[in-house]
Amino acid sequence: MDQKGIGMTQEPLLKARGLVKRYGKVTALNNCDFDLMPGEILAVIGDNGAGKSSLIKALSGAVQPDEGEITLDGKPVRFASPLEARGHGIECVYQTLAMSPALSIADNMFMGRELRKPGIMGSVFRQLDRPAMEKFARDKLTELGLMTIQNINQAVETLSGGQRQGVAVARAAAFGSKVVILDEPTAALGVKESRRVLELIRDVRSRGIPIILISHNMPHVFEVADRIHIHRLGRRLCVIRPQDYSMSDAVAFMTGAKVPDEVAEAA
Amino acid sequence: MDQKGIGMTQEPLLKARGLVKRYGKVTALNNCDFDLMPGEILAVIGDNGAGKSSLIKALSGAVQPDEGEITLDGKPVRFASPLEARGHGIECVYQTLAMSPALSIADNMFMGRELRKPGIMGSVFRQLDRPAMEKFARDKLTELGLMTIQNINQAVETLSGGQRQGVAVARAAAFGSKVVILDEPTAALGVKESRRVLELIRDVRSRGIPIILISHNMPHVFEVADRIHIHRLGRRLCVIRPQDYSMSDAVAFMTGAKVPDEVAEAA
Amino acid sequence: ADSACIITKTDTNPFFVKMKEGATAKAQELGITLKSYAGKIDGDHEGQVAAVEACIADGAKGILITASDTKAIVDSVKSARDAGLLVIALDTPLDPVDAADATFATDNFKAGELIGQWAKATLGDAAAEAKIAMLDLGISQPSVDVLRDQGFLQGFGIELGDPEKWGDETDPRIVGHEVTSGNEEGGLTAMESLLAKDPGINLVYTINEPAAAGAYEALKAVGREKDVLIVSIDGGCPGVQNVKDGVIGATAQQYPLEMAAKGIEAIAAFAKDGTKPAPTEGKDFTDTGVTLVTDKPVEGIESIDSAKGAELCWG
Amino acid sequence: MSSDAKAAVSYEEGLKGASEKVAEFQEHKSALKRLQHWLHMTPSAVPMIVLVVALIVFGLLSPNFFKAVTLSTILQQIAIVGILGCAQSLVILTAGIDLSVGAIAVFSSVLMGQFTFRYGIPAPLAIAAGLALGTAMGFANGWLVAKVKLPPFIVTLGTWQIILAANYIYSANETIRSSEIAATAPALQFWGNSIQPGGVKVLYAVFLMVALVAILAYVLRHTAWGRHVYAVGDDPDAAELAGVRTKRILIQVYALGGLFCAIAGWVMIGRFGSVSPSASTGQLGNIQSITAVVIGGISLFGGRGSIVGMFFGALIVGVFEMGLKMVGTDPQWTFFLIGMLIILAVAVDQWIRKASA
Amino acid sequence: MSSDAKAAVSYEEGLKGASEKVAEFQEHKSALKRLQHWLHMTPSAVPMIVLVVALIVFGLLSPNFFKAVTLSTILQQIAIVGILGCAQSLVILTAGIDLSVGAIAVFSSVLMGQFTFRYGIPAPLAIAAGLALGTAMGFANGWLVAKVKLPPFIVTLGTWQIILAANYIYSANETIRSSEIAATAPALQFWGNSIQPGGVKVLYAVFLMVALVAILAYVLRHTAWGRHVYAVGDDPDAAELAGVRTKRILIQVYALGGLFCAIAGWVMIGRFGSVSPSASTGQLGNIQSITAVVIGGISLFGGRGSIVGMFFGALIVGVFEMGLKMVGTDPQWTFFLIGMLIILAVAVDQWIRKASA
Ligand SMILES: Nc1ncnc2c1ncn2[C@@H]1O[C@H](COP(=O)(O)OP(=O)(O)OP(=O)(O)O)[C@@H](O)[C@H]1O
Ligand SMILES: Nc1ncnc2c1ncn2[C@@H]1O[C@H](COP(=O)(O)OP(=O)(O)OP(=O)(O)O)[C@@H](O)[C@H]1O
Ligand SMILES: O[C@@H]1[C@H](O)[C@H](O)CO[C@H]1O
Ligand SMILES: [Mg+2]
Ligand SMILES: [Mg+2]
Repeated sequence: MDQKGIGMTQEPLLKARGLVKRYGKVTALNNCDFDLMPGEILAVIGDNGAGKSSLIKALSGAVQPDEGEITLDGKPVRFASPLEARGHGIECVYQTLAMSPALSIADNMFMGRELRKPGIMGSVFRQLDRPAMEKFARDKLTELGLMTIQNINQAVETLSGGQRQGVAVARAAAFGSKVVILDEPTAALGVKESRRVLELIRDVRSRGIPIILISHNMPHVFEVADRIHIHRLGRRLCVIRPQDYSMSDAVAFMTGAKVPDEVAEAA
Repeated sequence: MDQKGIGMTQEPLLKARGLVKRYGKVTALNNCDFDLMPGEILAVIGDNGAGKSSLIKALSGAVQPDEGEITLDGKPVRFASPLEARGHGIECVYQTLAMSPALSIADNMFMGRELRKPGIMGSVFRQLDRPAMEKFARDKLTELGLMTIQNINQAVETLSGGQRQGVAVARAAAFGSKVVILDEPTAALGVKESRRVLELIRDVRSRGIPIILISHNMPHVFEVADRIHIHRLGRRLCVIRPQDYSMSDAVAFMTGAKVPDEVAEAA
Repeated sequence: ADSACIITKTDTNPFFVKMKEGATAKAQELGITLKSYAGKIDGDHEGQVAAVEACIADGAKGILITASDTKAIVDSVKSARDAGLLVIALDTPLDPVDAADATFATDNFKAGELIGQWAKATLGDAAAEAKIAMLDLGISQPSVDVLRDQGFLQGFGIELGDPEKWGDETDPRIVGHEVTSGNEEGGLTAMESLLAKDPGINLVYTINEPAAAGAYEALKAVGREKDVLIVSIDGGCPGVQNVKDGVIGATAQQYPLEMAAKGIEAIAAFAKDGTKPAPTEGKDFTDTGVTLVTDKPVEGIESIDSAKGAELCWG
Repeated sequence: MSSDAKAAVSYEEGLKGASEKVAEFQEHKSALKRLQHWLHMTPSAVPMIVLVVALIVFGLLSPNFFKAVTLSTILQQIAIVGILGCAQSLVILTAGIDLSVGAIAVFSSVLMGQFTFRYGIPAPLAIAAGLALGTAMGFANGWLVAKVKLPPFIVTLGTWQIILAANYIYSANETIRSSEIAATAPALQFWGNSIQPGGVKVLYAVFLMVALVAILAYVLRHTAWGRHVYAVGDDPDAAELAGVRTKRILIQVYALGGLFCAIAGWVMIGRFGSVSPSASTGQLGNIQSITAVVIGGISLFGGRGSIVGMFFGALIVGVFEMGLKMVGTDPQWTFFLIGMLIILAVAVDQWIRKASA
Repeated sequence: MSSDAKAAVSYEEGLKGASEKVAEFQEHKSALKRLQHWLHMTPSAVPMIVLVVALIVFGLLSPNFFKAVTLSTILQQIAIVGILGCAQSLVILTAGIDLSVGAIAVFSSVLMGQFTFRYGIPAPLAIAAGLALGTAMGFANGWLVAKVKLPPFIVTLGTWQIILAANYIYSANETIRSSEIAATAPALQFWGNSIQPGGVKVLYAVFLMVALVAILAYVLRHTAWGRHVYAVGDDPDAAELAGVRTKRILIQVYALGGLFCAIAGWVMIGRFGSVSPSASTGQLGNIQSITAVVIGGISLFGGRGSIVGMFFGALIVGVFEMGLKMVGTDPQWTFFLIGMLIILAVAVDQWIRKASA
């Protein structure tokens, strides 16, 4: 298990084996495996309800799996909460976003990592540096091409669906350190904004940080992913490289229209 | 104004002129026009925050515009609530879905139009016909290809993002009568499920009911739309036919990269 | 016209309602404007302080007060007197008594003692193995509650623990103390509970007559209303009627209308020429008296019958 | 369809032959799993378990506890709270709260009594008038909540004070004595009658409470109206958008709540014998009913829980109070321990749910 | 990148030259618009307006009302509710509720008094101990809410009873007299001192209340901790996912609330002179503070509102009560009218917001 010696790319950074998660009568994860290699963009695709969100929730501590184990950097981990996972450098944009509706964009972006004023106003009176936080927020949103946000002090609940998603993605990208997980980050985004998110994903990878990207957008997936994890009926069906298969194949695998060779053999 | 005599296709079924909606400092609709012709599929596209959702909320009574007027079938209307709009046959799937999280799928599909048991159990004791409602719900979801829903009595809050969206779309399509409005109905859907929604949209049109479709998915829009309303900065920039322009043009218009000819002339 | 205030503990208890009515009638007769205040619940000391402050700010000539907290109110009373108001304690003496300019009150300990003695005499030999239910007012144990309870126990010949509180007695004859809020509902549930604990109860002390009526309903429900003795305090007209009907064996009657009328007269006199009332000879307050009302008088304890009690009753 | 659009979705070719089966997985049918599932699906199960445990504990502590008369006394002591709890449950299911329940009950009982004795109206008519006026008070609450859009807490905090004050003013704080009522208007005391199977007295009021709980449980579970009540409490905006007449439902819920309170007022006369404007229910009825509702597992945020749970909640409180008294706890300590037990009951609920999640 | 993926997004060509300007629109700067905007952005504006109207009305109705002494009396009457309101506001901002505030205040004051007089501890030490114990009671509430995940209503309903009963039991219902305190432990009465500019007495307690409101307003608005309090009340799951230590914040909020209550207990000694375990704040403090909070425009669902609004809310109630007393209204009519005015105040708030939306 001394993966440090073997070299970066051999051993998965984040690995899961035999994950099971049941909700009452519903089986969301059915003995699911998972591997994320250092520095890669790993796409996760699958039907609605296949268990993709459940998988990344289990990885990021938002739910506790009933069975199975997870290792990070080769060491077994068990996150009791998303905060613990964050403590280990795992930053996640959930499908349901996780923002405080009544608070402003800047408040939300900096939640838990606020900037304080310089000097004694900050150190003694602990006053927030609002102008700095607002400027940072505005810059990040501009990077994403969200030019329609007119008032940076708007409450998040007043943003359009896509604007809200943009804020969440900007937050994860800006602060992620070890693993960034994005659950359908472009679902509500426009053409321009989606494109910027893809660029952002590449940026993050170029900082050496691996990314898990869940998406239903096949062209996007095939464009940016290094490897594609195909999820079906609560488990990993297979992992493919975008070079080796067509989008049509991938769609056939995930909907059960075709069975990938390895799996067909194994069965 | 006697549009009945002139024939179906001449006069818009649903029309708006000069709509303005401001939220405090934010202008969401800036003197916006809108026309929906009988029996057509009208796509509405635009950047995030362009005001698309605000527009259809104004049309369906979910918000009251500050200025401007709306006519339905040539008669001026003012809907104080979505219920009033529904009374006029306008069925809408909102971007935020509008479901009761703790209630079951069937409860949600039939909310406000429940089926009662036959005989005195229904007429006197007003007992719900759960088996019938559950069967109907299961059928509609199967039509949409949502095969991963294992338990039809699941609370909606326990559904995956895409499953939830599927339920909302199935509801509107099943019960819509005069106009069906869909705000990004495929945003969270998988490849298979999105395809089914497009088919459903065509089905609805073939029943003679016009549809307003908001979407960021250009291929889908160009595939199904009869006309495309391009929204920019809170107003209608232009309306194009998919035959006349390329997707690339449409994207250029909505992001301000190009200005359509009519508008350039008018300006 | 001169104005005066009357501040009662609550104005939901008929006792205070009648007291207020008496004061209002007298004030009208003497041409005084009377404003009335009350605590929100029994024991609402803060509400009474706020009322005193309002009276001072409003320039009243005098205050009649039935204090919720006899020690704590002393400060407020002092500031009123410093501001030149005449302050008269009604029903409940302040602690110390001379904190008020005058006091027209019932001796609540004595009221309890009277019914205790009567109960003991009535039970005769059976008193030695009596089973007693104590239906008190509330768990905060306001002073009337303690005085009446302890007075009763003393009168009955039971050894008191700390006379400043009830519930610390060790005499096995006491089945238990329960609180009633001084109304029928509380009296009923308290009695039900004590009966469940010991169905053999044969003597019931009650803080006031509504609680007694509730206790009677509970006894009636188990068919024991005839062989259990209920004693109470107040002497309101419904209570006296209940003595006549045999619901209550004996009650100690007090005289709120008289307290109120005397209080208003004193304020009128003070407003006219600054004279202050003098206390009853030999006492540090004007005792408006308490009388035992029963249709089964016993030797050695002075009492009146229910017919006479009905003439004197207060509403 | 434009040709580039067609090209862009060419990968959908892969859909041909996609599976059409609804996903299924083997279930592990161990007894424990099934117990857990049942606990999950039955919101009233946990309060029931707490209740049973409480009964056993007190049965062991006090020899007199497990007698029929004790248990029937507990039932009759919770009859009023149980009926108020029905009203409170309805309101809380819509994410509201009703602080005025006790006040409406007391004022209704006073109205019934005074109509009979002050104006000489025949008792059945006076009762009908009392029920109607109680409903009207509830309606006023509902109107303010639904139409003027005021927070329920504030509305009923206000009407609580208004109704209680009106009650004292109107009644002039006069009690109508039990014997008078028995003599001239026994209909007022109807629910105080009892049957005595095997010598154990069970009040009509107890049957009424059970019947009301059962009816309400049916209505909430099996009618459209009941589902709408849940939907309104769950997410009022969503319910409105989905076609529920949110305002109408709210008004109906509060008005029905008012009716239940007035019924409770009528039951109070039967139970206490007399009509007293200063009955403690006016002050404490709201807290008592809310306690029953919350111990019964109904969420104060609306939309979740069952009326049967409320019934067990009321029973739990009744059993605790009676049990502690029988064990011989001092009133101050009783108060103290009931505080502890309220917290404990809900903690146990929480713990079982967690263990079974 | 596979070539079909590239083809599928070829329409993105159209993005070249997309506009990079943040959208802007002309604003209509009419005075009315700006007033509306201000009302919208300032949650404490409406209670302030209601307050001013109330002042004017009572000034017209009662000649004695507009005297400095009356106004300073009102301020000193609301000092305790105002401080309890600070605690209540904090808790309600987290979507909780604290029914135990009054009980904590009374018990803390009793502890300070008894420590001094029963055990002979120097007053400043006794005060410190009382403050610490009040904080501990709040901490217990917070621990149960955050760690055991019990509903705040139930937790504080329980601790309310527990603390109040403990208070009576511990104190043996004994009041400590003002004169004794003044003689041996004047520090206990510190907040009852006053300055008298121009003969009008203003208690230290009033300054303390104002200072506490100001500090809390600053903390909530301008520190990270304050934003976290709002976030927890807004959507606790989202806050947790976003990196707020929700549990810690909750515990801190309740503990700080306990401290504020203990301070209120100390102020009670100053204001009333004596230490009384049966002070009605124990029973009524919760409803009074909640009333102030809600009239002040803080949402009971958490996450919205300002502490300054609570301050105006407390003042509104104080002005109504004093005003009605001076006009000479009967107590029951006063309760009746205060009930009306609670509803009216919030209705006006609602109406102004609607008109300006
Ligand atoms: N809290 C829950 N309780 C019960 N069932 C749940 C819960 N959460 C998820 N499920 C079920 O688990 C299955 C997997 O859900 P999940 O959200 O992981 O799907 P997904 O692959 O992310 O789908 P999508 O693409 O639509 O987001 C679904 O059938 C869903 O109904
Ligand atoms: N309640 C509100 N309060 C304030 N601003 C709002 C509110 N609702 C919408 N807005 C603003 O109005 C503008 C238009 O929003 P809208 O939701 O209509 O956009 P959209 O075109 O639907 O965007 P998307 O594609 O992201 O859904 C946005 O700038 C948004 O911030
Ligand atoms: O004397 C009065 C009455 O007896 C009342 O019943 C309770 O309060 C006391 O002070
Ligand atoms: Mg998902
Ligand atoms: Mg939108």
